[in-house]
Amino acid sequence: MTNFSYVILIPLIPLTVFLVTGLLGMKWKPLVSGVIGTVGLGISFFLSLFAAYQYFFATASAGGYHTIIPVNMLWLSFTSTLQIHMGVLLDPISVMMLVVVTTISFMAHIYSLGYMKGEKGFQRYYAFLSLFTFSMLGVVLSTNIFQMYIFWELVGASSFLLIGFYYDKPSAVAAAKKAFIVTRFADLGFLIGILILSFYTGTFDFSKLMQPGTSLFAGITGVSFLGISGITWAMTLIFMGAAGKSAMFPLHIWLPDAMEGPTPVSALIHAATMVVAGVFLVARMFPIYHFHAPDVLIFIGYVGGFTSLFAAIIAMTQFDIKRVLAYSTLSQIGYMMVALGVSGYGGEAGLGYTAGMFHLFTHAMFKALLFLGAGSIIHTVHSNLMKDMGSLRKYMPITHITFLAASLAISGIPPFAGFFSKDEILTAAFHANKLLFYVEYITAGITSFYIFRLYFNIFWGKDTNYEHKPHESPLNMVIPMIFLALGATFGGFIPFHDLVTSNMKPFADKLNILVSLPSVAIGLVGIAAAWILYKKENDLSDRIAKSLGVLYISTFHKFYIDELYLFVTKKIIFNGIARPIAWFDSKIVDGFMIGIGTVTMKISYKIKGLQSGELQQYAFVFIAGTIILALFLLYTLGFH
Amino acid sequence: MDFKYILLMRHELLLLLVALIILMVDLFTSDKKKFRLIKFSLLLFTIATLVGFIPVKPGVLFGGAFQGNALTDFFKDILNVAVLIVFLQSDGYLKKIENTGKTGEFFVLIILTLLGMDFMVSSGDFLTFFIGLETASIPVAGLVAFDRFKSRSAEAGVKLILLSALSSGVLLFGISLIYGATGSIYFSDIAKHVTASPLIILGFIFFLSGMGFKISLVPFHLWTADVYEGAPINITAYLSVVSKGAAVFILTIILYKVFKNVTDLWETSLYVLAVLTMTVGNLFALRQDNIKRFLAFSSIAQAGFIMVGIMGTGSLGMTSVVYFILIYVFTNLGAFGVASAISSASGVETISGYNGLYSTNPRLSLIMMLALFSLAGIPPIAGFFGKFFLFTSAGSQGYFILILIGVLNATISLYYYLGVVKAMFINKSDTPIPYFRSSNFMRLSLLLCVAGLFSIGFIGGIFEYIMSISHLLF
Amino acid sequence: MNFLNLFVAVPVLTIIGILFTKDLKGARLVSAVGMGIQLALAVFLVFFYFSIRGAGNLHEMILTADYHWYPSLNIHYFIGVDGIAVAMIALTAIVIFAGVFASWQMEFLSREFFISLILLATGVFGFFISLDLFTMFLFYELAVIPMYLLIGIWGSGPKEASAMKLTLMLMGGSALLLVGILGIYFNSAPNGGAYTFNILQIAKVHIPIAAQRFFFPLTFVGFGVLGALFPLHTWSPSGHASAPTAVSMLHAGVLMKLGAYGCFRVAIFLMPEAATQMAWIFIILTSISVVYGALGAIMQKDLKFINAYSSVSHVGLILFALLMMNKIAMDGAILQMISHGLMTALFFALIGMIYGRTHTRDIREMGGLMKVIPFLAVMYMVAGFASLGLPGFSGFVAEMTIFVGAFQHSDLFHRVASVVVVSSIVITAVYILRVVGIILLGPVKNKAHLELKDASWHEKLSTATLLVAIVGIGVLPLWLSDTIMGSLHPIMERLVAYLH
Amino acid sequence: MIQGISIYHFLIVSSLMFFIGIAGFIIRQNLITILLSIELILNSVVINFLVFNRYLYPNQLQGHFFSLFIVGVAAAEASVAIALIINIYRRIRNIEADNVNEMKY
Repeated sequence: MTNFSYVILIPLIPLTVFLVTGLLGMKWKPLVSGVIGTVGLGISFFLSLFAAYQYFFATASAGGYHTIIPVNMLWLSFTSTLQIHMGVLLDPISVMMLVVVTTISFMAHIYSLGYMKGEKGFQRYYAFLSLFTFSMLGVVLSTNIFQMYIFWELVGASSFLLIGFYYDKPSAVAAAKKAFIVTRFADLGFLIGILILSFYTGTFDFSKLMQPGTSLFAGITGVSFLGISGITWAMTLIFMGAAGKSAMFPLHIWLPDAMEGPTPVSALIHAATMVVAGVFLVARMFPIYHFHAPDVLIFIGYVGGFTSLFAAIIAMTQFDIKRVLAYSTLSQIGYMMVALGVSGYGGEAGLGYTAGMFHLFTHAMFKALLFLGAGSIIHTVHSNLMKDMGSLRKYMPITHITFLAASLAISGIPPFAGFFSKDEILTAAFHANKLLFYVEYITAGITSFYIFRLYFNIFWGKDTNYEHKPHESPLNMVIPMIFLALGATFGGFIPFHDLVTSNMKPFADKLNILVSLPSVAIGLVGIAAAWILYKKENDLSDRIAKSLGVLYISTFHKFYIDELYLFVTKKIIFNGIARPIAWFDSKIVDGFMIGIGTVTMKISYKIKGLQSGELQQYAFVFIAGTIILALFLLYTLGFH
Repeated sequence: MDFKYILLMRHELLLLLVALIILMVDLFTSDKKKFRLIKFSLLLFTIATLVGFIPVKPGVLFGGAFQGNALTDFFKDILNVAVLIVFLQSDGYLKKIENTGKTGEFFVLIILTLLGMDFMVSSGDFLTFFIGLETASIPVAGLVAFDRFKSRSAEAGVKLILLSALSSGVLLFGISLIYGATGSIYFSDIAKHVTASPLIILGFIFFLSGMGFKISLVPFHLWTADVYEGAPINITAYLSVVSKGAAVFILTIILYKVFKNVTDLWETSLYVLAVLTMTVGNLFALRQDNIKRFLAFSSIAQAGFIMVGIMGTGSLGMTSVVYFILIYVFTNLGAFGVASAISSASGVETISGYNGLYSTNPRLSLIMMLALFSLAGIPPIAGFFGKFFLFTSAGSQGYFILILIGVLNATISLYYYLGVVKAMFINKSDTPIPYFRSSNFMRLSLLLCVAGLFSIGFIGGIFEYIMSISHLLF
Repeated sequence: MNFLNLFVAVPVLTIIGILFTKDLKGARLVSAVGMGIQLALAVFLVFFYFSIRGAGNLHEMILTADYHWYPSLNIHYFIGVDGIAVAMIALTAIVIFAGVFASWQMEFLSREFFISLILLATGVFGFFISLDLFTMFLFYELAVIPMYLLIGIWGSGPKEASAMKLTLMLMGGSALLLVGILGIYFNSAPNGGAYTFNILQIAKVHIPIAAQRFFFPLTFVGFGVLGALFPLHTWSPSGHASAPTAVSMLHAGVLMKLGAYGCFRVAIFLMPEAATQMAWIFIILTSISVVYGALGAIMQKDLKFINAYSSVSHVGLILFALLMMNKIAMDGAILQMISHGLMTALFFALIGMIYGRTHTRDIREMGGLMKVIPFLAVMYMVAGFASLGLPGFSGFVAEMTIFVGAFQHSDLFHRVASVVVVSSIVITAVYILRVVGIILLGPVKNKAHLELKDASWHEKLSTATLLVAIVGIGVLPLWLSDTIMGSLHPIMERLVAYLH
Repeated sequence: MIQGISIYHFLIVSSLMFFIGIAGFIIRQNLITILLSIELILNSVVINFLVFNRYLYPNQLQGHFFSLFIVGVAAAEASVAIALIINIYRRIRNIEADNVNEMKY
């Protein structure tokens, strides 16, 4: 058995970088921090690749892969079984995620050297990036659900920091806050789910929970609340956490706003890594879902399906290129959820699982690429809005080509990576759930439409009068894009069904022509529609939008979900609960306490007449007191 | 007849002697040299106090009319020390021109009342008790009216003597009923015959209201505030500590010894009185501005706490009461000492007048604060221990509701004690009392008080000693 | 001479030392040295504790010393510590050390200030080392009363009123407590023999259940007032708002824990049956505390008010956890005491420092401070994250332990209460981020703030000390948790024995 | 023991005196009259003591002696009280009880 202990270094290097640059960075030239961060992550990146190679190829055995836990330290112990460890767990999905995270992060690091050059807080930026990478790697490598929760929270916090990087911009601050609080709310569910699950099973450890045929779940399936079994509750709540991080409807509202962060951050966090953490979580717990809470799995599929369609529709109407990409991300993650939702366990039945992971991988490549491309454009144009762009293909050839590759990949056009993964998902859905299949099928068409709407609007169309003549981005920005373009183009040829499967045993997978041909077709239709509407400047799109009326407007306003949230938080929670409580506390509760004092004082003034200064009144009180006391005593002692 | 007489009554005889000597010397001292009399009297009294500490075997005199034992001796010592402190504090007052001529009277009257109290403390029958009580209270009226030319002082004197006479009458009426029911005025004989008959109940209530007058229990307390306010501040101090202490002590003895067969009777009545006293005392104290009136009501409330302590019968009750009085001496005299120093230096006797005192007279303010905290029962100052044991004593008989009322009252009392602290430390004043240096005697007395406040609680031996000597009585 | 006595002796000597100083410089130097020694002692005590436990000493309490004080009433000065007390002592030492440095520039009546402050600390230290109810009560009151002066003299805003309210409410609580203690005392020998105040001895007997039912609520509420138990928490917002920095630190950081510790050590430990029977009342109250405090914090405008309500919520969580009556939750409760002590002290220190610069605590008047005072702003943010229970900080460890413990009850009532309490983590995030967003981030609102200077060395030292402790516990909680668990063992054994 | 007059007669008289004294104290305005009322009270006590002694415990003298002392103390009290009343008279030129209320509340 190969010793994988060195894997622990992969997260620890970014942590070290974070601590060093965070504490000392201010004293250095900005670039030093950037270089340290990039080099550090480079090492992590290569270590990950090496680990992946070792895991998948060097130690592969005929019976599939095994879960390896090279490091596991006790961190906190509640009882002899209920313990939190900090460790490293290697299995196909974690190794795959390791590669994804370090790759994208490494690319983002290199890219940012150019993109963020000269920004105030350059060091801080790199420190945060390292922190984020560390946390994300922690999530990926967790050996138990609590460790995962810990890093899950850290991911949320570092995401908060990165979204709010431009902290003097109120909108960025608001977005960061929103992201944190919404995901925190979702994590509440996650936490409660963990607590319920761990109470009944008595453990946090994945390896124990995943053991086939384990009796740990006897207790939790036995109990029920409101007619729903304990395990269903727990797993639904855990999915709530996943839905929060992965921005599933209705917890998706934070993601579009999160685009306020620097673009490389969007690429890293909000396209490739953090947002898929939810998918990863579901995949991680997949056996539990499958064997103990199949209902929840179906629910997950529907949530994913709805989100993917819903987000894709919104994406068609947005004008901010990053927002379009953000909704596109939502939609694609929905795909992954659908894949997991429709998946079975083991062999062919587990196709959905493999497909979901596969799509996670390819999506990371092409979506990160899209974001980096967008960043490259924004860097040049200094605007996020489509109307400020046009005909950029002339000025930015490399960006153009890589962006096109990514667009084709997301549209599912062979032989680009997206085609393979999306095709597998559709196949899996086709076999398991026809409704979801059709939803996803339509979404695929919408996807290619909105992405090419974006593409044509940016790179074709009219030649806007630019203030500064646009130019291709510097080398350190272009190289990551090229690298990712290669991934987006050829990533689809990786044989995922041999590597990442639900039961860690490879199975044979073949292209289902019946599914793939229509899917390519609808992708092409979408592209064609976009070509017609946006290739040349015309008002066709506006006319269509007008004709749709309310439908268009509500889509443009993202179906007013944000407003609904705002109403609930501002009007109901803040003004309806918090403010009355503040009032209640200071006026009623505190008022009561003060009232005791006031009343005492009042009594004191009321009875002051007793001390009238009159000699004879004193005598009267004296005698009256005596007599009353005597009568009282005679009465109480029984002489009446 | 032997030497025993002299030794058992050494406190009383010495006081009588000192009083006579001072009276004589006073007669033959010209008005101009009267100020020397202060030091002379102090010296004599100190000697008398010190001699009082000599331990003597317990005994009984005059067929049981006079009882001397370790507890009474100890208590007389407490009274002596308290009076000594009062004397030390009176230095400034007596040195005022209008008072120097009366120096001798001041000492003689106080020492004679103390003599009465000593007899009262040692009494073994109601006659001795009554004579001691009257000896202790009639001259006090003179002392209260000491500032002859102040109408308030005169008013206080009249109020005191008339009401005191009334209360004596009532008290005597009670005693006469008890005599009628039991046929004896000796404590030990009465104890044997006491039953809860209506006559005894009536007699006891009349007796109790008479004593309640001396201790200022509500509703027999109304004279307190007026008399305290009108009297010269040192006399107020004397009244609030020594008179009250002695009365409490003998009341406790009588309750425990004479009425021990009818505990129901007196515990029920004291329960009511304690609750009333604490509550009403506190409620009145809340809005006082005159420091003497303020301390008057505070001392009423304190008397209520003592009543709570008395509820725990037996040696624990006795001990907690005596211990509390011991602490109360230092506490209250500390507070009165500061008030007296300020009064004689600047004439200010209001709490609002104390505003900003800390900025000019930090030490006095600190002592005042310590004394007030002690009254409020805040550790580690002695008052905390005193109050704690009073409550413990009541707890030993299971009076937890009473304790609850007591501690809640203590919390209310904290409000007004802190009010004075606030005036001195927090409030700002444009015209604070200017800095002054009080006389050496005053400083000595305050030093004694502070030392007592800090040490009594920590020296567990004091409490243990009282416990051991009161144990002998039961 | 027992080593623990030094924990009372050193502060007392420091106070005496300050008496001999002339001005601020001398006073603060003496205080810093004294509290530095105290901190060193505390650190030594921690190591000593581990070594003695490592050596196999399994006594419930170590370093015990018993001095007769009032033999006839069986009152002793009886001291000793277990792991929990050691942890609390270390917490106190850290907070008071930081507090001294946070008041480095206390110009007005500086000697008196430091004396009062250290007197307060004396009470706290004494409370944690004592194992005799009388001694405990004495130190408890000693710790409370200097608050009046500290707030009344050196406070701000409506200081007299808030100081009075705080003192009266706390002393009112201790009044109830006194009755409770006496009740325990007079029921400490149901089978005859001498009454005792000794906690360990009382723990061996079984107080009659009727007495427990009467005295448990008194004791619990008595201590609970200091633990800001709803609805007796109202001293907290105004009191904290008016108090000077170091006092808020010490009060929220340590003094409120006295209440919780007392609930644990006296009320629940000595009267377990009544505690179980009546737990439901207090579980409801503390659950309200937790959520209500957090919700109350959302719309506040004064930084200190926010933190005060936050303290209500967090300390409510401690009491809640104690009432769960199981080992995990109690472990969490004690972790939370320590954690919240450090966090809130850090918070109040920072608020004080910010206030010292901006002269306002109204969040509407501040903005973008991150730009002008980055060190303090970053610290504030870190404290905020710690407060909202981010992993890596002590708060997370404590809260999670509590939640895991709370979920060990599977009946509906406990479940609902637990879920309600858990939901506070979201509300906490809301109010913390709201403040952070308003005052630290965004553009600079007040042009005058552009001139502000960042932290000076003593401020850095003060905050860094606290932060190191917070992160230390947050990253490596096992040693602390295991220490507490070990010390909880005998307590739980007793509780379990009486519960069944 | 007086023939035909029972102890109750005496006790009724003394009680009446006692309460008349108290009523006088409370009702009469003149300070001297108030002092007289006190004397009534004390005398009622004296009667009590004497009667109890004579009727109930004829073979001892405690009551008699007690009453002697009461008479003595009453005299002392009266002298001091009168002195103080005179002092009041000098201050405010009358001895109405209603005028002696400068200090109150």
